[in-house]
Amino acid sequence: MVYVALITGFLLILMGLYGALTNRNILRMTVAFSIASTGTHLVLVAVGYIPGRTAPILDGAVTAADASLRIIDPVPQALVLTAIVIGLGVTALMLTYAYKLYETKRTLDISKYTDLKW
Amino acid sequence: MIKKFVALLLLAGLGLMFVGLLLGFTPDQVLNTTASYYADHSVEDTGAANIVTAVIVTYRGLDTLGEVTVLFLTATIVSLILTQPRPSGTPIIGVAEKKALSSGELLQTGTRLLVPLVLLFGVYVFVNGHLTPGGGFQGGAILASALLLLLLSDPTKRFNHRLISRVESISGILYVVIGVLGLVLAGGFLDNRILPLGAFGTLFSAGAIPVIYTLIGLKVGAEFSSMMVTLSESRDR
Amino acid sequence: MFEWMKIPYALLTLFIVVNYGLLMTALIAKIGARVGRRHGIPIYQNYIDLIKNYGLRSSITHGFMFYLGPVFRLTGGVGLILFVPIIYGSEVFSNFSFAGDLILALYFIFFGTLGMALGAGESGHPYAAIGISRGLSQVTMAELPLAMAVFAVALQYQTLSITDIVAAQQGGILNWTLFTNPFAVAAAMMSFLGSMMRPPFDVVLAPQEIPIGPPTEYHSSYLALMQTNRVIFPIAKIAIFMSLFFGGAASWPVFFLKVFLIYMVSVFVGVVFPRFRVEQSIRWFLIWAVPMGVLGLVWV
Amino acid sequence: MVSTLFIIAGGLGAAFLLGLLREEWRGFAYGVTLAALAFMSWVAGSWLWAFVFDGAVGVDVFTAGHNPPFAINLRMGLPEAVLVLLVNAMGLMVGVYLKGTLMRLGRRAMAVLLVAVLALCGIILTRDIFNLFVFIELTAISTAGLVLLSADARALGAGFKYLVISQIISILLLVGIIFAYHATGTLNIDGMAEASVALMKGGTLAFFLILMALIVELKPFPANGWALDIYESAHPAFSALFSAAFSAAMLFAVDKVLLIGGEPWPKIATGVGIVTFVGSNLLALSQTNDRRLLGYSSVAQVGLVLTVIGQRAVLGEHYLFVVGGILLAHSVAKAGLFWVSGLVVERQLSAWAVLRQNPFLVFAFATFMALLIGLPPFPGFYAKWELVHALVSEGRLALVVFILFGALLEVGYLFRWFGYIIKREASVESAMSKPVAFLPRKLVVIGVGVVSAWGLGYIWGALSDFANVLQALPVLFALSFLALEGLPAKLKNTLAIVGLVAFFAISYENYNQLQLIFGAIILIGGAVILLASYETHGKRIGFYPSAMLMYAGLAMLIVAEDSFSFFVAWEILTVGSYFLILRGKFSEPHALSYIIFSLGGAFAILAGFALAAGGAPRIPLEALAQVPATLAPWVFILLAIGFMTKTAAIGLHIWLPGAHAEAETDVSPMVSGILLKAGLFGLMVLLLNMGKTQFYGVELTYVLLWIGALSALLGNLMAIFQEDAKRLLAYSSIGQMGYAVFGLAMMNHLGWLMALMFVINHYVYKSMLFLSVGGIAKRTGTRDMYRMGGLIALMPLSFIAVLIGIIAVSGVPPLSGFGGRWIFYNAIMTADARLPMILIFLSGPVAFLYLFRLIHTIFLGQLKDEHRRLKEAPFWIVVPQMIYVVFLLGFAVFPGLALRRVDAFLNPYFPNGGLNWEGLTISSDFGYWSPVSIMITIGVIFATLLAWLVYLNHNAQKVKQFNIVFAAERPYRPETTHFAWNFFAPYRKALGFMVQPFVTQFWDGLTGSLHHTAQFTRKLYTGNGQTYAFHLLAFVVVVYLILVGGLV
Amino acid sequence: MSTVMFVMSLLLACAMIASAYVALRGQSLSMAVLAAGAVSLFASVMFVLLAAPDVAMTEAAIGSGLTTFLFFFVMGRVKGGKDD
Repeated sequence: MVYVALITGFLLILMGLYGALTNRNILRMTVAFSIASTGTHLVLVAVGYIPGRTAPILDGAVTAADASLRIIDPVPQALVLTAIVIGLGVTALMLTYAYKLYETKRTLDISKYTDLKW
Repeated sequence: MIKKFVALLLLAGLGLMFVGLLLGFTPDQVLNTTASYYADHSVEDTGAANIVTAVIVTYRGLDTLGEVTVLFLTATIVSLILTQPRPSGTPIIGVAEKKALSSGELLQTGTRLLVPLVLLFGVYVFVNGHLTPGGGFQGGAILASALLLLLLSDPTKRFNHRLISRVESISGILYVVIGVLGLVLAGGFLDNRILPLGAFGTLFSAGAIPVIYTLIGLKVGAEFSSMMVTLSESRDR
Repeated sequence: MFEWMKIPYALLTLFIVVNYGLLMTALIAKIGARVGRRHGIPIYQNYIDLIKNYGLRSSITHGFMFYLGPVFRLTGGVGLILFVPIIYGSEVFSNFSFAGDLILALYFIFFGTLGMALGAGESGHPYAAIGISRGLSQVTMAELPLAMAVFAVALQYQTLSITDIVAAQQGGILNWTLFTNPFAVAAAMMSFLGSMMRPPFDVVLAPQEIPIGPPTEYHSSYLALMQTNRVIFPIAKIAIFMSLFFGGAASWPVFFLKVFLIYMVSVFVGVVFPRFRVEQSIRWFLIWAVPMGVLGLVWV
Repeated sequence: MVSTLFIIAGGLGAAFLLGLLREEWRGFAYGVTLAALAFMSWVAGSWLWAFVFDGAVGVDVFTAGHNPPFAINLRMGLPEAVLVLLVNAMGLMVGVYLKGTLMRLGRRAMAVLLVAVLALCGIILTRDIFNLFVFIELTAISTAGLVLLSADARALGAGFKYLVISQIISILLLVGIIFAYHATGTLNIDGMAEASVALMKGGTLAFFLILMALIVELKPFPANGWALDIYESAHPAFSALFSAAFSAAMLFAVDKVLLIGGEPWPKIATGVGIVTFVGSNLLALSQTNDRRLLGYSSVAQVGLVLTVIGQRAVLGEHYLFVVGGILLAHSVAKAGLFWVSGLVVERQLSAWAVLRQNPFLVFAFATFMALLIGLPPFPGFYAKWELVHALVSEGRLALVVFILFGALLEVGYLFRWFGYIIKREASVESAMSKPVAFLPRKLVVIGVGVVSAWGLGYIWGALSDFANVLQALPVLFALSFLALEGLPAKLKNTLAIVGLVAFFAISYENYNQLQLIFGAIILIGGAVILLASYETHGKRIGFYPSAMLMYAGLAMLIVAEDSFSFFVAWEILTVGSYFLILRGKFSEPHALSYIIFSLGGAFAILAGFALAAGGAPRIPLEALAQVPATLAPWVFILLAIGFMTKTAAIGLHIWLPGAHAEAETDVSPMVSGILLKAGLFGLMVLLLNMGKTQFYGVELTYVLLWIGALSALLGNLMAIFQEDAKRLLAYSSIGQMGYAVFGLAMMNHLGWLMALMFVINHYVYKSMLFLSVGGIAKRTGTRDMYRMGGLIALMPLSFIAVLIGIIAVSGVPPLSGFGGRWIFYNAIMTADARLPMILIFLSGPVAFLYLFRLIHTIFLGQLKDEHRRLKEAPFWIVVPQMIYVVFLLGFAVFPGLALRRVDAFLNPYFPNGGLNWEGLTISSDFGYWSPVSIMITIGVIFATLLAWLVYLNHNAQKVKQFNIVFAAERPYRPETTHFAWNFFAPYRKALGFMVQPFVTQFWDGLTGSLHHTAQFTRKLYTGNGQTYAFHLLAFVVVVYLILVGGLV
Repeated sequence: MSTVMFVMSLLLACAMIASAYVALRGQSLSMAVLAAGAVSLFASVMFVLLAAPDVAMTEAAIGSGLTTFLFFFVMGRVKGGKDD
């Protein structure tokens, strides 16, 4: 299952990047990136997974004493949490940019925004 | 066509690296040092049942502070961009915008009913962050979705920006202050042991974690709301 | 080194050289005329010209440098003859050669040229400038083989002293540089042709310029000074060549003979060749004389 | 000390606080922002103070009350303190600079600025890899926000491109981090470094991804189009921050992370860095937009630092000194330049000419430029020295070559730009916007930049193992003129003369004979030339600091005892003379080629010294003799090339004619008469110590002999075809220096004596001729000789000077030039090589041609109508000429005064073949020469004949100008009668093939192809954000393939 | 570790990839955004399988919820969401 998640994650990253590289529409690029970052999250979580163990929450089933034998690695999860939030921030920013760009030239085609070059 | 081909070629290269990563990867069978330390010590260190929360709020508190800052920054920039006057000389978007859809009666009534519940649920999620899955971010997102509901039901509704930004700022400042208190009163910046750890597994336990998560929840909620509100109002300006 | 007696000796040298020069140039002109089946000038014609010109009074000058031009010119000629030991082995006729060696003589040649050119330049006459420009251009190229030849000779004898060079050539005609280093001598003689202002290298004095160039502006006593130089200067130059390449002269008769013969070389060549334009003569020197000089240098 | 965390907490707290404020309270918000930035700077500063003065040691700051690796920790050490202070101070300055914009945009913009600064601090401080990621994301997002401070609508596009890039970066980084964590079980950088042995195959790849992500943030060439777009369109104050602080922080991050990796990684950093450095500098060549150019330059500099970071192992304990020097210099300089760019309204480089309205800004620009390039006394200079020495000692020669080549490109475009500032016409529009642009607040910020630049220079000097350049007396004296700029020129001139003479007086004791000759020429000779400067009026801003800097360099050069001080002096004199040359009216392109050749030469010298040093930080110059035989020829070649750029040996000469000809009247003699001698001095030092050196069986002095001879011939040949009097003299200098090089290369006693005599003679007569011609040009308003004529009557003193000068140059007895020729002939008698002599033989008479032309076409011939009322050249220009005339006559009679000392000095080095000085006659092994006798003989003959002529012709009247007849008519217009143009036409027909501008064509072709490459390559940057994403991925993939292919 | 979970994860993976394909190649932009949201949603289920409930919640709330809405807000402003 770990491998399934990993491979899916990598595939999502590649698909997302492919979309970002080939779609000229700014919003579609943003969508593609959000898919790629979902893929990244999947990879991160999958790496921290240990087959057969449970979530790193102590309750009746998992006590503090045997936690280190029962739970999976909490660190990747913490990282992913941060990454998700940051990803949202960047996506929101890209969207705002898209809107603002559209306002200046009335197009979402990224190849039209080449006033700066060389 | 060439572009797609080149893209595929490059991604094949990247894929090669990923394959390399996969081939070199063997899932852990036991926790590594860091993780097992957390598993073994987080209860006595922090008193939080949810180890992920302990990691996020305490051990890697600085990350979380940064994360909150990211949202703060994004919200600020979004409103900075959208409230900025248009650069001179750029065409103004035409009047052809669609009229705001008026939502149905059902939705409006439903919203009125639902919003307090959603808000309450959000608060529940972040105050219990140290016990159960969820926490400030999830709770904050839920708070924001309450606002979203309001927005959907009445797109022309005006929100009190001052209130949102006050909530955001005050919780942000308090978060920093708590961090500094940790530095002064306890073992370091963002140390949660400025408050007693309390009885393990209860609401008022785990030191400052619930407080911090509450602040995060409020702040994140405010930031999400601010982002959405600015975006939704932008066209009217 | 210097004694006051040097001064009368020097004047004696000058006297001999001037008279010899006047007679020789007249003789050569006469020979040239006879070859051309003309009668030619009388042998004393140069004396008449010279005295006449010294006698003429002019009240004209074009300016400071114009005035000084002939003075420079003649200083160059007189100085050159005095810096060169004329008669080998003669204390009397070594004159002021103690002041410097071969290099002094070679560089002092330019002194008069420079002064003359400056003087003519100030006349304001455009053809004067053209003549100077051509002359200088040609001379620079003519100098090159000479310099190489001189260097070859100096290397050969390991000295820069003219007296020592002559001394090294004593004891038989085969000791002359002419035979010990023929290439250097050939190069030097080609150079000599170029510097004598005779055909084929006389474009400097081309007919267009002669009547209206420097001599026109320079007349009467100016011209007299220049005429004096014209008899001294070539002899002084030939004296150097003679010393370097043809064994020098141990007595006045040998001196007269060798100078005359060397001078005749340029006359003969002039009769045979047509006149070169300046760039042609430069190329001629580059193609013929310079390789000779190189060979001469390598030969040593 | 305050905890480091307060930097972050303070910044964040203030940023959050800003949200509480009312939108209208902008002034208050601004105050809070500045206070926060000041507080953060203070915290950083107090740490730095503690490290430097209280001997504090670095501390780890734990968070959350737990030890790393379980909780995030920060580290504060000396480098961190420096960088954090840099970042914060930069933030504060940018805050001040941006007041207008921030007040307009309100508290939100201020909050973004605060977060940006604290995020940078976080990047620097944190020791946790994921925390690093968070801060990098914060930086990226705040960048996207700050880009919008710009009024330029295009900034929006640039910001979006950056977001696209940062998305890809964060994906790479996250994947890398998680696999690295998986491999090592920790997120702590130091922990990962300890576990690096445990990095398995997957771990290596993970590390690769992390490193690539960080490196891509550093804008590696060619995956950096997005950054350039930001630089071009963002607000200059932000660009300052982006260039200075962002790069510094990211470089530090790379430095930290490289700890984790093992063997091949530093090589990758170096490889990427050097490609970036050279590539970006190359592309910058063809830029016309100022900010984009600065962008390219920033990228390039960061590449250089990255290169150095990769060479950490080589640099050892000097690592921080070198990398810090380059990085800080880059940061301050680039920030300063961006700030200045905020004052300029238009964007093309030539519009910067408006800076001339404010001399302080010109000074600021010069400071930043020097700082960036690494000229003394700035940190980059020391760093460059250490770096090259370290690299060479490890045999990384190719890297040195690339670094120096890139640096030379940088020199090219920066100095070209400076030339625009000084020389180009400021457009009317920009001039009108002056009151808006030159805000005092912004000037203060720029002033802070300038002060910190010099402060850094001082600090680095103090830190270096060498003498502090800023404590050298001559340099201080030169720099003190900067403070005196307000005084009138005449007063400053007096000070300068007194200073030069006084310095000679105090140094006199310590000079050996060789130094004495050069010292006298430089200091006393310089003072004599400065007499001519009394002619100028007003304040003459810029002249004295430059001139004195040149003299300072020269004075330091001749007393230099080790390679370092020699090189310092060399660069100082080069820079000073550049500023001096640039002052000429039309000298912009020539000054540029001068500085490029000179600094190129300087780099060759640097490499040569480094090669000779063999690992030592510097060597005494005498130690050049001990260079191992395998290296010796290379050292010889490099040093000789460096020195010959100054002597303008043929092939490296193309800068000289323009530079000397277009310089101001009193500058031409300085740069020709004095400056060129620096090259000769260098060659002397080289030859004295290294002597004959074989290179694959070729005797290098023999090669020098040929170069000298060719320079002599071709320089002279080119001189005769010039119409411009000063150009003629300039070409003549090439020829004269050729003679001197030739003399030195003969490597015998008399050859050296001749060269030294040339040093003296050339100084005297070239200074004299340049002054004379300069005075005439001043009066006639032209330097074209065919426009003059007949000036002898109007300017007799100038005429006498030229007459004496040309007699001396041509070597006609009785003046001192003859002495040179005489020694020359004696010298070549013992020299081995004969063929190059031929060229020298030819060049002597050729020299006569141009000299005659000089005097003829100016002074003789027909006076032009428009010149009839001219007066003699200005008094103060004539005075030094007359001094020279007297000196030349005296030197002609008593050459022994100077030459005997030199002769004696040379004896230890060349015991054979000296001269005998008996009585009045000087004799060698081959000939003899008696200057006094010659002078008297010629004088007597001359006087006698003159008296005779006067007797014969005493009442001669001067006739009217046109009292001549030619072609049967009386001329009436001087133009038609003055034969002067193309004077030596037949010569050109015959020998013109030798003066075809092959060399110029060669260098033109070279620069042209560089430009074409740049033009072509920069098309890579299409401006399309997607293309940039392609570049980025391609970059990563290519590096990966190189790595896998084992090429590293 | 049960086979059920494995099969479920496989199914989820297929669903995600299919959704991603739709998101990248779908005709309308709204479709693409919705599909991207679906990818996120499937991912959050996957997170539950991977014993990461915190992440699952976050991904569901933020990744598939808020992000999608943000997209729609902007698309509403920009040409009504049409492709060009």
